[in-house]
Amino acid sequence: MVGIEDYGEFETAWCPGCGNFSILKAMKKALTALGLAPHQVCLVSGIGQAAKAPHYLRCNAFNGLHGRALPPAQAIKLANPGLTVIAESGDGCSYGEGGNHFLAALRRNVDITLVAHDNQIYGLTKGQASPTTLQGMKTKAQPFGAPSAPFNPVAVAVTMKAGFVARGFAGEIDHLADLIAEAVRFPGFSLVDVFQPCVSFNKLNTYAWYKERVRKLEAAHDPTDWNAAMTAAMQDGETLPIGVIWKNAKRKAFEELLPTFTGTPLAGRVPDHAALREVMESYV
Amino acid sequence: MVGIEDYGEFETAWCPGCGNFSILKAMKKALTALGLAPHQVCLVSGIGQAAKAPHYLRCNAFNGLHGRALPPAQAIKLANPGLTVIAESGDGCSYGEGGNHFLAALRRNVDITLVAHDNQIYGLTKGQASPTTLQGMKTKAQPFGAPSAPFNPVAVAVTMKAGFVARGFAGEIDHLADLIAEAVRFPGFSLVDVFQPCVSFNKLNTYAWYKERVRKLEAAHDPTDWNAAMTAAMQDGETLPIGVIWKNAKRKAFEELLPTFTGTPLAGRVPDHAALREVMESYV
Amino acid sequence: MSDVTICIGGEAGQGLVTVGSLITKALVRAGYEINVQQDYLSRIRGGHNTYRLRFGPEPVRCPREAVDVLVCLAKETFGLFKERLSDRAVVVAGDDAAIEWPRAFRVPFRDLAGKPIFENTVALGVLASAICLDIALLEELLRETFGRKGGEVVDQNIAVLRRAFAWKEQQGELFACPAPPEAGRGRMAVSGNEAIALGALAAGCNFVSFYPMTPATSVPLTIIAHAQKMGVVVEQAEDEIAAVNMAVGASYAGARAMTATSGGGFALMVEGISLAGMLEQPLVVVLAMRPGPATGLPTRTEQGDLNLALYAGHGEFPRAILAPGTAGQCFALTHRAFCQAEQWQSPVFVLTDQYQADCYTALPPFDLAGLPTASGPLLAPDDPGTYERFAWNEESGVSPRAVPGLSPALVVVDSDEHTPDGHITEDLDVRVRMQDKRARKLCGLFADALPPEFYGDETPGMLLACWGSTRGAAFEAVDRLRADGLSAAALHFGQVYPLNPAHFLPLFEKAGRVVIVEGNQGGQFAALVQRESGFRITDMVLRYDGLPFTPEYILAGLRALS
Amino acid sequence: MSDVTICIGGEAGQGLVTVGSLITKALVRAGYEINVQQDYLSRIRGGHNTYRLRFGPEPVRCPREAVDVLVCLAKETFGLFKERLSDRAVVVAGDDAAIEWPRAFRVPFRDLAGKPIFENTVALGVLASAICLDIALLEELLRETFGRKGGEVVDQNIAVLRRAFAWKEQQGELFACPAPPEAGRGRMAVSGNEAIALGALAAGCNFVSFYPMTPATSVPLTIIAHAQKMGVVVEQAEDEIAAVNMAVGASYAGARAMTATSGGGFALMVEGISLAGMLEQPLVVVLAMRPGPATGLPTRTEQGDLNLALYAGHGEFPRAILAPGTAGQCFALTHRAFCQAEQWQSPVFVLTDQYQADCYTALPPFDLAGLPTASGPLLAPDDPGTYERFAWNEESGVSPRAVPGLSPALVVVDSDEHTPDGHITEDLDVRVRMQDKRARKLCGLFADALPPEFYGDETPGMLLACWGSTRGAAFEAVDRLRADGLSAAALHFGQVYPLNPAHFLPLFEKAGRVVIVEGNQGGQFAALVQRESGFRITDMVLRYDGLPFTPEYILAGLRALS
Ligand SMILES: Cc1ncc(C[n+]2csc(CCOP(=O)(O)OP(=O)(O)O)c2C)c(N)n1
Ligand SMILES: Cc1ncc(C[n+]2csc(CCOP(=O)(O)OP(=O)(O)O)c2C)c(N)n1
Ligand code: SF4
Ligand code: SF4
Ligand SMILES: [Mg+2]
Ligand SMILES: [Mg+2]
Repeated sequence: MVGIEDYGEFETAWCPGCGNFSILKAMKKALTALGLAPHQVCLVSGIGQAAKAPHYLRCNAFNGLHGRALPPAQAIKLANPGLTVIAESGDGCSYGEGGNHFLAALRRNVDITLVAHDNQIYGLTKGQASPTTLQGMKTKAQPFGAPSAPFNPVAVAVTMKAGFVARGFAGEIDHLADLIAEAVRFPGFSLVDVFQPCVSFNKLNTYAWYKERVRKLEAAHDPTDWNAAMTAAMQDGETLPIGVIWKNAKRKAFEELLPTFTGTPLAGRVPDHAALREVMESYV
Repeated sequence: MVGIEDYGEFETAWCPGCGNFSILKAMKKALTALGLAPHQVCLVSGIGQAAKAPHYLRCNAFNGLHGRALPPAQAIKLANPGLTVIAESGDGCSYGEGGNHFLAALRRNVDITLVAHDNQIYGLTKGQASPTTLQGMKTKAQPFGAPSAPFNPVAVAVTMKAGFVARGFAGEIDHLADLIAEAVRFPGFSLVDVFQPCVSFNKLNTYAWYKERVRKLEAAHDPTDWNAAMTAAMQDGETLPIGVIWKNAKRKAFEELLPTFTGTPLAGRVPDHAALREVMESYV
Repeated sequence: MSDVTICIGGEAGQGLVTVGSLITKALVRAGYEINVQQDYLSRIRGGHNTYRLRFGPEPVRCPREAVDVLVCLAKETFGLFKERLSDRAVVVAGDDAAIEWPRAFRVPFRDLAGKPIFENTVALGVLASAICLDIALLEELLRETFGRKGGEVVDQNIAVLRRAFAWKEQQGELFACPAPPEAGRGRMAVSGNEAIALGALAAGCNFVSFYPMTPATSVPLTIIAHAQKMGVVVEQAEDEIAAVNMAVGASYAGARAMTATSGGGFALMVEGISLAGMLEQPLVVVLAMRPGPATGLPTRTEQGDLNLALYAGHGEFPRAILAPGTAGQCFALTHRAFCQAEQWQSPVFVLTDQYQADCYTALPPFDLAGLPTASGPLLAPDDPGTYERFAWNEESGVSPRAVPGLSPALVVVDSDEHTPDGHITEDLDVRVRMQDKRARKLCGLFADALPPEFYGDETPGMLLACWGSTRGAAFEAVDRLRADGLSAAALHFGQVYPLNPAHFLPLFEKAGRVVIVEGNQGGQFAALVQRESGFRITDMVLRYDGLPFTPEYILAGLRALS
Repeated sequence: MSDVTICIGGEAGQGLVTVGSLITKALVRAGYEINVQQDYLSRIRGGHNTYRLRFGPEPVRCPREAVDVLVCLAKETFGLFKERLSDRAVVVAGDDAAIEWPRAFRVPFRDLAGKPIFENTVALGVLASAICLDIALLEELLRETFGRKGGEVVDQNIAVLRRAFAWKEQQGELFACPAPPEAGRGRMAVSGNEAIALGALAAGCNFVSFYPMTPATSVPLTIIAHAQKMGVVVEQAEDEIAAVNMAVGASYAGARAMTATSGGGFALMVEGISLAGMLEQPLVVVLAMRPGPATGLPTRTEQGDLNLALYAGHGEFPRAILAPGTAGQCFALTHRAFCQAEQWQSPVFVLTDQYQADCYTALPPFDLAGLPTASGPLLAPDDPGTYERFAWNEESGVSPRAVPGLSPALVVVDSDEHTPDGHITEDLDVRVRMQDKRARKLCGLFADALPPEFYGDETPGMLLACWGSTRGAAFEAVDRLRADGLSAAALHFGQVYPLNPAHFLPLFEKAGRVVIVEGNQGGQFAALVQRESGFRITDMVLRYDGLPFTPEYILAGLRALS
């Protein structure tokens, strides 16, 4: 039996009060609930405050480049399908620098989970607007207010009929742990966008701000109903639904469509020289 | 008075029968209808067959890198607001390599137009799947069928409440010319995604295939009604609507939100040393 | 000369590559040695492309300038090549073509073809007869090629082929065919890129992520064609950044990973290459060069990205760069790239270029039995509980590389500076020690560096130093110099980094004059040699017009030097 | 020594930068010369950071290792620095801190502050008194800094400041303060990055696209702070690829464009830099270096990206690389970068690093009147109908650069090889001519290359050659060597490419021994010198632990050499 203590306790480089702590806690809870031993899990991150998360629990970890969590995460899964692969990074990392990979991952539907710590700000570089920063919010780099409209990752994912789309809140740890566990169980690409207060740089989207707006989806919400999902996803302003917004059980995971994919790890395979000799014959 | 002949006639490197010819014709018609002289127009493209288009009419042209039409296009507009700036490139360029810039341009809403020649294939590199290639279509690079779900640029743009979103068809030149002209007139970012048969590499989405499916939007379609727009945008399969799908007149163009933007060209400005002396005083 | 150069000119999309490949395969089956040079425009239809094929009973290492058999499928072909026709040349052209040449076959294409789509088959038949090729070889190839399209297509093609062949036979011999070769059947016709793909497969490559880019694309396409049989996961990524980061990720997870690209795509991979350096992940990158800057001439050849390969990646970390000069070396050095990448846990580049990528050669199937086995990751560490991915190693700098998920060992890697367990650190002493550990691997790569290949007079009056695809032309230039009674040699670098001066400095110092021959404007390899060995290079023959070197070009360049 | 080094240590987020900056400004207003070294961790709160400030009445060019006044805001501070304390050092710490040092002020922080948020102000007051600074200067600064927050905040701060100052005065003098300076007021306290931003503004920079990355971000942030006043369009792009492509686009449209980034971001710009080369667009790129590979040590310093800057971009095209060594040079060379970029229509890099980026210096406002005017694009070509963007120029290679939309001239640029009118071509003769035209501009950049700055004995026994931010430490090392009776000099390269050997080879040859001092592991500049001049470098002092050079480090390195 796996217990939460198997995932350890580590000192972090986060600010006291940061929403990241709760997400870390939820992640450990989810992994424990899934009954996964640390070596069965691989966390993949980019660069940012959120992206340090994989250092703060015991597991396999690939802490790559800013914006580039998803490409290695997908490749790791394809190279070793037995691993539970979770990409974990910030909003800047996932939707800014890594925006193109986000779109591709939605299209590809490899069986991994993306947990995006969405603090609506660039934390580590000290508070510039991120893709999810609300239009008009002032920062040092945007002293006249962020001029671009915010990116709604959940709505875009629903539009693209992604595998699994959920939104959580760092202020709701158990709810979030359930979401992460369900996302991991889903056989395809899962997005869990998590509202995460950044106490140092985001003075607009604070705990109080989120608490006032966040609403758990009603039990009646049917995540397989695309129209309902889209309606929930498009809500902004005064009500921000959290929960499983959309689930596309009809979509096949990428792996199922790849005939060269055998489901076994690529590591340690011996080159098949007999087959290669046949291949070479075709050039004669 | 500007006439279509002002835009010239050039030899192209396109295959006979390619949909690009019709898009070129529609572009010239639109520019003429807009009464723009060639030097008032700047076409910006990436790399691909579509991206060669700016070489085939008289105008200012910036033929940049594969996937990178939108960043220079937006910068050119900001540097010289008097220019009519149109980015023109392929589906691979605009939604594949350039996917992150597409998202950013939708969010930014700079007053430029993107005309995407969407042949649902990588033409210039000889027929690999593009982001809009239908799932399962076989190519040399995807002999088992394209494994990813296709990208629907129109639906994503509507979800993101972009400025102006339209879809045209190379087989409907006049209709397309009108769309381009309207897109250019719109004060914000405009997307015109154009179905373009590639006679050399896309044997699935042929002229006949498109003709069978393409339907002009009814006159009753209200492009300012988001639900109607989303419904139209999400149609795939047997009916593919063309026309102005969505228009967000409420959004301010990026330029209006940028207080340092004066509306005059940046070229030829003289550094304001008096102001800079005042600035330096603030460091004393 | 005992060899013959055929040049087939035509518009893109006219099928000249089909004609060319069929003749190529037939010549290989007939036992000839071949060399193919493909010049094409960056477009799909129209424009003027050529397929040049040099063949003979003896090895042919490179293209040459003169043309012996010119096949004009387009109107422009004759005009473009008439200056290059050799004294004995014959021309094959349509009967309506305005050409002036004493020895020409004016082919009634329409009549012989019946339908326009068979005109290429007519060309094939006439050409086959002109070079005294056994028609049976071509019939066999048509059967193989069109077999899938059904018997009728095959029959029609063969009928046309025979008609054309017969027509040509009636015209008589205008061309002195080369002696028939001795070599028998069983050899492959492989391009440089195909050989690279086969080399990768031989090394056990089982993960390829790429984004299409000429002239690299045929490497992944070749692997894709055999992916199912060989068990390779191949993914066309959304961009080159994804491609390289996927390859690094797959490598981390234990796959034998590769990506392939060209200049602009490689430029986008620069950050990811630095990542591979920091994570100490084996990674093979095929860089198929074409002329830059920027998009440049996307379908032509150049050796202009050596400097970029040398320094790609911010910060400092070890790497090796291999630069094959033949299809055989494309195979062997790609295989070696995987072995070195695994052994030194570093990125290794295979530098090729458009000429070599598209150049076909006749070769026996590669010898797999003789290949060393690339080592692999550690599947089951002895003491997984204490496993550390970057355990200190004061000798080689290499730490045992476990992979995640296959044992209870946790494998942690970080793009930040890290402690031996892979976790992020800002301890500056650890930083220095880790950076030294990584740097130590360069000593290993240096010790493993392949010596260059020497060819020619032992104490040459003139030594041509070259790298990568320039080998063939340089070696043949040496042959010609020596045939003219001069003392000459060539030194071909199949590995350009790390360079061990002990491998070449004595040879340079012995030579009367050292001339670097390379396909760029700046003399990048010359600068590298100067930097690494202190040897001052004063003479260079450079080419950067998009075409491959020929012996004639080198000889003219040498004349211009003196 | 007449100068003093203060070191303030504390946790990130504790406000030590605020204390440091206020003391810095006060010292500058008091007329002192200053040098600031900021060492911080890659985190927002917690961890241990330091703000080191060296000041004195005479110029102080660099940090040094020894600490004279240690302010411990965190528990670890004392332990981390006690080994570095000078003989005369004093320590400021809380009254509950466990420190053992003869001369310590044990400050009752809580009592003096009243509220925790005022503890920094206490530190400020104690520190000010300890170094004999006029309290009025600090009161003035508190008023300026907190003025916007309202009078009450100001009053409270000033009250605490006075209380702390008075408390310290009661403790008596434990520290011999340096002589008061002669220089008066009116000087700025500017960091290297601020000076770069001001240099850009002085040159008329009016377009900046960037993506945040430490330690480059403060360049665009400084420009943003003045953007409205100076009429600059600044956009935070979606990624570095967009940033560089936007800058190239803006430049095409006639803006004076810049981007700024660090290693990993620069790696992503490599393709776009090649584009600037091909389109012949002026482009200034500020590259603020930090230790790699990959993410490395994101908040520390290094000079490890010289090679990448030298060769960034596929294919071959001209560039220049400037490497300022002082804040004054940050200003002047950034201004020069714009002039050179415009004149030679090429990318020009300004290479700096984290140490210099964050290092404050006292300087009079920059002299704008004496600056040359950067030329601009051609707004109205004489004969717009026949205008060609890449008109042949057999001399300089530079073609008149019109901009689109301002005249009827059509301006066409293409990343493919192109004819003079800017349209795509595959004519291989044009290719060679165009590539030669572009290459010719390197001759102009070469002719314009700045000579290095010589400092010290004319025929030195030892010559320290350095570049970029290493200048100060190298110059002071020379001072110390000479003070010890040795013959020594330094040569600082403010431009590292192109290098003109005539500028330095005679000096190198005259010197007894040449030692390259640079902040990386590989000796990148040494290799460049060797390549460009043939001069063999055998001695190097290198540093790559993330910290800037100090004279002590260099002297220790020199001792280790011999
Ligand atoms: C290529 C590259 N560009 C920029 C950076 C600098 N950088 C580090 S983290 C970061 C933003 C982090 O924001 P986010 O992803 O939202 O994470 P957070 O810190 O808010 O958790 C940036 C821009 C980098 N490391 N690499
Ligand atoms: C960085 C980079 N990667 C890859 C390429 C190769 N490339 C050129 S065009 C193209 C795809 C073109 O597809 P699309 O944009 O759909 O245009 P089309 O040719 O279909 O009109 C690719 C992959 C390139 N030029 N640059
Ligand atoms: S900066 Fe913001 S996101 Fe980062 S640790 Fe601090 S509070 Fe959390
Ligand atoms: S390849 Fe396709 S898209 Fe390109 S020109 Fe030919 S038909 Fe058109
Ligand atoms: Mg964030
Ligand atoms: Mg396309």
